Amino acid sequence: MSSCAILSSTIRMEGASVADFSWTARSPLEHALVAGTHGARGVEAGVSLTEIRNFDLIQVMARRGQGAELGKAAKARFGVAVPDAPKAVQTSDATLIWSGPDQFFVLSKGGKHAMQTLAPALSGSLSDQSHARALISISGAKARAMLAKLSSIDLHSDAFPVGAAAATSMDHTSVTLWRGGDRPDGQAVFNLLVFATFAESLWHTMLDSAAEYGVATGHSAELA
Amino acid sequence: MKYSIFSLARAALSGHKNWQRTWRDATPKDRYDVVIIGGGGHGLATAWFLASEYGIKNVAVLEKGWIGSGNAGRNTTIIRSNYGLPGNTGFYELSMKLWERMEQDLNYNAMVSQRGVINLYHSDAQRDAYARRGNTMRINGIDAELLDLAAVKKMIPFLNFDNARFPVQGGLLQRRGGTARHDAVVWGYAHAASALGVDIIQNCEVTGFVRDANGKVTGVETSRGKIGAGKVGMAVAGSSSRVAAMAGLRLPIESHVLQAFVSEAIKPLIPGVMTFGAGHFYVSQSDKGGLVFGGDIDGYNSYAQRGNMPVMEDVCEGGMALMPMIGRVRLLRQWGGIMDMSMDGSPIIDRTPVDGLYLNAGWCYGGFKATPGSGFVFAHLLARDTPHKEAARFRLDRFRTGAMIDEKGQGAQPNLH
Amino acid sequence: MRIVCPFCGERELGEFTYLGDAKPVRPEAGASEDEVFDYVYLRDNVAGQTSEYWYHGGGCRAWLKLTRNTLTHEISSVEPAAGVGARQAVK
Amino acid sequence: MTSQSHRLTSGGLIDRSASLNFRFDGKAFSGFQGDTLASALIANGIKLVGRSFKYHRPRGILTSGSEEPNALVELRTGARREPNTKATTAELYEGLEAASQNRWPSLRHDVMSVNQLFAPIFVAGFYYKTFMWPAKFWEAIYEPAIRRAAGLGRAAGVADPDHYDKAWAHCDVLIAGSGPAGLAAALAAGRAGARVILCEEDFSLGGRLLSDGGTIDGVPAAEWLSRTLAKLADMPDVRIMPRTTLFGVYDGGTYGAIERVNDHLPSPPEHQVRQRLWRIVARRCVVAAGAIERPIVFAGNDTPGVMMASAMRTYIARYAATPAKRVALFTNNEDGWRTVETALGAGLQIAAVIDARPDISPAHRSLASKSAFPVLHGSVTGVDGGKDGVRKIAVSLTGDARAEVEADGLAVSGGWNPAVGLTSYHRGRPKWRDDIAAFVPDGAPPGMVAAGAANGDFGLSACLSQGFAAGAAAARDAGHSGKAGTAPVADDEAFSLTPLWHVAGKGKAFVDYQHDVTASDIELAQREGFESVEHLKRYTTLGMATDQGKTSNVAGLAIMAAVSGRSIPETGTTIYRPPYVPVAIGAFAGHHRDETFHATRLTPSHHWAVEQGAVFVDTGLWKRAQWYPRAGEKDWLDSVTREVKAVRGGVGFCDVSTLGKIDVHGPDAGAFLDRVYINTFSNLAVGKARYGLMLREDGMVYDDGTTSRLAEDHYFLTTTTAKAGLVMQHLEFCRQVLFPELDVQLTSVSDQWAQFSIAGPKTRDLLKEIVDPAEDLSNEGFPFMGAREVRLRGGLKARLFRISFSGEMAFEISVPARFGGAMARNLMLAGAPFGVTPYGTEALGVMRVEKGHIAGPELSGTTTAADLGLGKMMSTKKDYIGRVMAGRKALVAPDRQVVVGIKPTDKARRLRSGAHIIPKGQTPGPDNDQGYVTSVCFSPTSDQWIGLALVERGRERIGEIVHAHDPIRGEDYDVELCNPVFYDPDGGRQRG
Repeated sequence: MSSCAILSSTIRMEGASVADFSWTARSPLEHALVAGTHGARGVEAGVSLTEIRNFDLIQVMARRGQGAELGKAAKARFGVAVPDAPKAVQTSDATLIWSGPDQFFVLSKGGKHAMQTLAPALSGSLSDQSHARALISISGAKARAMLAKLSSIDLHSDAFPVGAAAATSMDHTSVTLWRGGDRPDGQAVFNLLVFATFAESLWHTMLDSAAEYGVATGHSAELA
Repeated sequence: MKYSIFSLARAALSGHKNWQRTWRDATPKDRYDVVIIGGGGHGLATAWFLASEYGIKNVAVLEKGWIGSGNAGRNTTIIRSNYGLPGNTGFYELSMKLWERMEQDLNYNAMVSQRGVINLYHSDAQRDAYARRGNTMRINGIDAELLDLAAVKKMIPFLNFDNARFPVQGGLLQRRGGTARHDAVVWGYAHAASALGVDIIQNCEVTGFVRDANGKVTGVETSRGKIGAGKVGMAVAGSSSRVAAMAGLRLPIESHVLQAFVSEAIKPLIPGVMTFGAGHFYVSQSDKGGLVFGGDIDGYNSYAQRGNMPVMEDVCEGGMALMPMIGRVRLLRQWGGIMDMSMDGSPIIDRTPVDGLYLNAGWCYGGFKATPGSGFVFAHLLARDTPHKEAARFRLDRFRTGAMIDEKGQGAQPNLH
Repeated sequence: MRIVCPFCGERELGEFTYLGDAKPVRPEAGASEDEVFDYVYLRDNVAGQTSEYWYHGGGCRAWLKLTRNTLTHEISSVEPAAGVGARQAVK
Repeated sequence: MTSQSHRLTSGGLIDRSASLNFRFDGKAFSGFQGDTLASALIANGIKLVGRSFKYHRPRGILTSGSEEPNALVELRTGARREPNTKATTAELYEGLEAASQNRWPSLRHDVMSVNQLFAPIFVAGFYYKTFMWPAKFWEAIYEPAIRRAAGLGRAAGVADPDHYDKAWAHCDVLIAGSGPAGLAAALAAGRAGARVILCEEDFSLGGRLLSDGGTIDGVPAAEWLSRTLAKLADMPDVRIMPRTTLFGVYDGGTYGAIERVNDHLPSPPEHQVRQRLWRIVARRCVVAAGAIERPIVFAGNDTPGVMMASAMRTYIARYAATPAKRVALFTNNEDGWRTVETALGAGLQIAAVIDARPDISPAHRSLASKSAFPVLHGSVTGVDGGKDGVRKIAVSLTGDARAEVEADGLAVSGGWNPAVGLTSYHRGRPKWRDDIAAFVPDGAPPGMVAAGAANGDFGLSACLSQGFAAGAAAARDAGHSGKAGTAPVADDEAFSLTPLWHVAGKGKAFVDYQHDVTASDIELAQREGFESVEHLKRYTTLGMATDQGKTSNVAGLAIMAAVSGRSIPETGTTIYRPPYVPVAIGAFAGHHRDETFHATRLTPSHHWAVEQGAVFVDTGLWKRAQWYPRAGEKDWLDSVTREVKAVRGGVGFCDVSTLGKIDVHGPDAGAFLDRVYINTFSNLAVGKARYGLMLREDGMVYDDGTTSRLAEDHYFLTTTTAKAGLVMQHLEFCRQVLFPELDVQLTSVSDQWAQFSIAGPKTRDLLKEIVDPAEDLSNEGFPFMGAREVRLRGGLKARLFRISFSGEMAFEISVPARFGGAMARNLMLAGAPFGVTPYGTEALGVMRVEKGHIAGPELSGTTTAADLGLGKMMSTKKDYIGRVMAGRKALVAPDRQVVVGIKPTDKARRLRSGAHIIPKGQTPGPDNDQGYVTSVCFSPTSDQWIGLALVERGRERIGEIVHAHDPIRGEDYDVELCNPVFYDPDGGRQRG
């Protein structure tokens, strides 16, 4: 199920009582994310943090010894080969992100590749993770400097080119990190999936780490 | 030579030219009644108690390097008897009582300092666990107090009480706990044991066991030749598996590295010993002024005697979380000792399946405080061939029978104890 | 310490958790108490080259078998631990 | 205001346009940008800067770097006070305040210098021989006095107000030191295409080039330096980090470095840190950290005004500050003479050169005659002087002759020790080189080489060529094949030395200045058998001070070698330990302090609970709602009791999303669960849930939880909150390592689902308002232990489990996590007519104790399934983890402590966990300590306190009155052992 608000209906309660309630999805960062600029003033923000709020995220794992079959099915579905190494592959309407041996994530804009549509197409074990993660896009001239405070992996362009992905930890918190396409101004974009219940905590840590460079925050419904 | 302020003053007049060696520099004899492998605190204490309590003076202590070069010289010097399980509680209290008379026993100032040990708690569950442990101590006649937040604030006002991630709620205090000068413990036992006739033989590495036709151990092969022995006691924590392997034994022990740290010397800042209950950090301040602190083991098998960065960071994080006043105090030195981590976190003092070979091992990170008690009960075992009452549960076969002494409840995974 | 995860590449120690010796093999169903005792409790505790289990919990969640020297911490090989501790599979 | 009376009128690398005011011991001075505190003090004619540790002897500045043992100050004031700060590395800034330490009432008049009178007694290790009688006096009198006397500076004693952070960096070639060797290495590696990081502890780059000059590639060193720095700045993958000390090397090519980001400012600018800890991962490392000049041990060698020769020329050349007007030099080597040249160049007088070598070079001889100063072949045997510095120097000449030299400064050079710290941290032992009489690196960690002076090759030419070669080789080894070009060239210089460690003489001759260890202390240690260098160090405290023995260790062991009749290499060195320089503890912690010590996990309904005014409790990393206070409730117990009553009498809900949740997929999922649980799951019907218990392989209970079968090949497993991560790890171990033949996949879905427990007799009424009317929630349609997906009103899909922890009619409902807040709101809205009440973990705990369910305190890791009353769940028909070990003798013994209920015989009595159980009528002792109370609560249902306890043979003793003994809280009372299920023992309510 997409991580975005999809169900909002006012329903009429049975019996005498009448109540209005709706199923409004709330991002795990909704409380912490205050759009605007933070930290150092009088400089152009060196880091930009954007939360992406409308996505479907499905974890797909091959059955025992069925990695190749799953790969075939996925190729048929997405038109590209599933990454068999730590990489993120962009398809026309999804990103396939390696998450471990014989497993990957399907990330798509809300409603594109949801559990119900994907399950019949892929012969593996599928788990919906759309609500289990927050998705944050990180860019800016100082993005790497900020990430160096949180991540022990080498994010130099040679070591972590566009399309590189990592299942890793940041500040002791498990994350999935991958490098998306560069921004039009040539700057690198790092995308980060973090467990929803850790998201607020890591967000504050990122803000702290970025504060000296100046940081612009916001959210978007669009996948980069 | 008897040590005192008077002998010091006399010696001063002669420019300190007349002092004798603190212990005799012995050359190995052909045979001893008892050979102790390991010139650390435990081995030397065992020798001293054999000689002083059990009248067995034909004893050698074999040390592969210099005495005290293992964990005796590489720890955070804490003494306490705040254990919660039968088997441990009585033993560590026996040890504590021996600490309390050590200097008079040995005529050596080991700076035993009972400034108190407090374990802080941060949750109701932790408080209850400490209450249980404190009650065990009280039932065994050991001093213990459960302090509430107000009492802790009064006693150690410099902790972070205002904006802590895991606020301190109180603590379990043993006032008789404290520290001792680790090297002096080694030298003191060496000094006193040597005076009673024990041979302390340094730079003498054991390379094998001499066995008779029945498999009984009758001596040891060493880098300084063969030495016969009525009985052989191993007190080589950190290397127990390696030495036991020479006798064909496999032990329920893994070797892990535990780091410790000392800061630059500063004027008195911290009164006693404190342990953080929400992270891996414990600290005391040495008489010289350095903050002596440590935390968790590095977590993987190692004989390398040095630690890695993540644990150093973890320990300092605990320190800063507990008392952010140490932020500008500088860490001066880090070192690593090799721990005999046993499968239940408690020691083993027992005969082995090999006749004539006795084992004192598995001290985890708690060996220093056990030094006098360990020596006492190991001497008893070697002298009498039956376990001392207070060490009766430290059996080697307890893992086989299921009678583990598992204070932390972590089971057969040594790095979690 | 840095461990080269066969799946993820070189990673920092903090991403991994140590379990212990990878030599003992879990006895088959019906094994005696003595055999299981040996498996659960007794260790060679080698000073030198040893094989051991590590978990890449901060990464791909693979269990790995490392060959590592306990005297120098030098790691000479890292491979997936799949099936390393298994008794003969009953087919 | 003292003017800068000892500042040369020109020269030096200071910015004379930027005058800086500072205070030392309250007195105002000025210096310039580019000064250290030490150079500024020297420029102001200050010689006395500190007192020694034991004897409180007056001390001056000895060195110009991080090896300084004497000139330690308390820098800054208030919460930012930094004790033991080396004046020689503290960068001057406007408004700097520093104070001398370890003296009272003042530096000039220090009462504790009376200790010098007791010096005949205060020899090495004297404290081991006394203070033993009477025993009680140690803690009461002796020790406090010793503690007060010991220590150096005072820590602030209040929380550090500054921030720190930590960062990672990666490179091919890491270089320590920016002297000629380091720069040449950077140049070579950078040109070859390697990613380079160069760390320099100083704030200026250049190392000894800044003081010693020279000619490189035909241009003056200063010019070569600026050209080289410009070249390096043009290489995008070369990163130069000044004010950064490489302090340690760890496994796998990980290095620790400390960057003093803002220590050169009064306080860090907003949003910036004071210092940053770097973890640098490098393929190769070139140690070009130089060498440290070593003192010669002679009587009075600690008199203020005695200074290392290289330091003296650094102060003169780099800082244009003159430590003395009339300088004497005592040297045993060629290099010391440079100080004479520098001093002469600055217009200072040379009183004499005392050279211990039998002969000197013709160049120096002609310099002496040209400049008209005497060259004395001999040694310094004493220094006449005091607080205000050197006045006269006694010299013993070759033969029996003696001489006196009048001077106000004595430069000393005993040769150079390569900085072997970094190369020795993996327990590599440095090796002795006779030609330089020094230890040089050997056995360096993998990937590390030393170059230049750090390798024992002191000449400028050797530094450049070795550094360059090392940089080029390192780049090549790291896989970079670019052309490094050619090495910079300089004229070679001679270095000759006659070893001289100790000059016998009257008076204290210091080896370790800071710890007041003298040559005679070392002799005493040898006499008493402390001959091993490690014993020597521990007995005398040699080398254990804040300078880590950088100036003292080698001299100390040379003296030990001499008195014990061994050679220096036979005597050996102590083990070198990181960090290379002391590092602030705050830097190692970074931002992990205060509320950000650890991460915080928030439940999906967290912010809703905040709005409700919930009180939160820390459970692992989680913040959980503990109770929801309402106006008028006097304490937590009021709130919790109300919540329990509301549930038992109506309906309530609780966020239980913290439970670990794992999708178990695959055709062998059931078989897999059979092997990890003691009970069977393969026969669980789809749409059903079952309680499961896991053991560790040693037979003790590990974890419990409810697992449901959602499809033939899909189970949904839950764990306790505490063990969520560990159980996942354990299951992955079983799956990957032990049972690879099973086709099963595991995925943590803990964060995907917001899960709520809804409990109480009106649960179904409430659910009907939430769940789509088409769903059958009747007892028949959704029986106890049912589990399936349902549609909610509005179309949202949820998972519904009919399970109960409270003993009430209850369901757990899961919705995708982002609807967690909405679910809480909607439950409140829909439940309003039924008086729905949110409840927290306390009420949850009360109800589980009332129901006799086990939880954390009983799952202690030392209890068996049978201890917990769950022995019957242990299947005898299959193998599972822990089965065999659980059968060991002591684990099935009849006298084990097992879970029972307890209730006080006095109904008004409050129970407390942690009390021990003693048979009634007996005096408590180790032999009758039969168990302890694990969990207690006030049970609103029973209207009294009740609890669970682990008690020896407890189940056989139901009804027995025993004694609850709680001496640590001063409580003793009787309790009755009873059935642990206090509430609805038949379970009718949860099934109804």
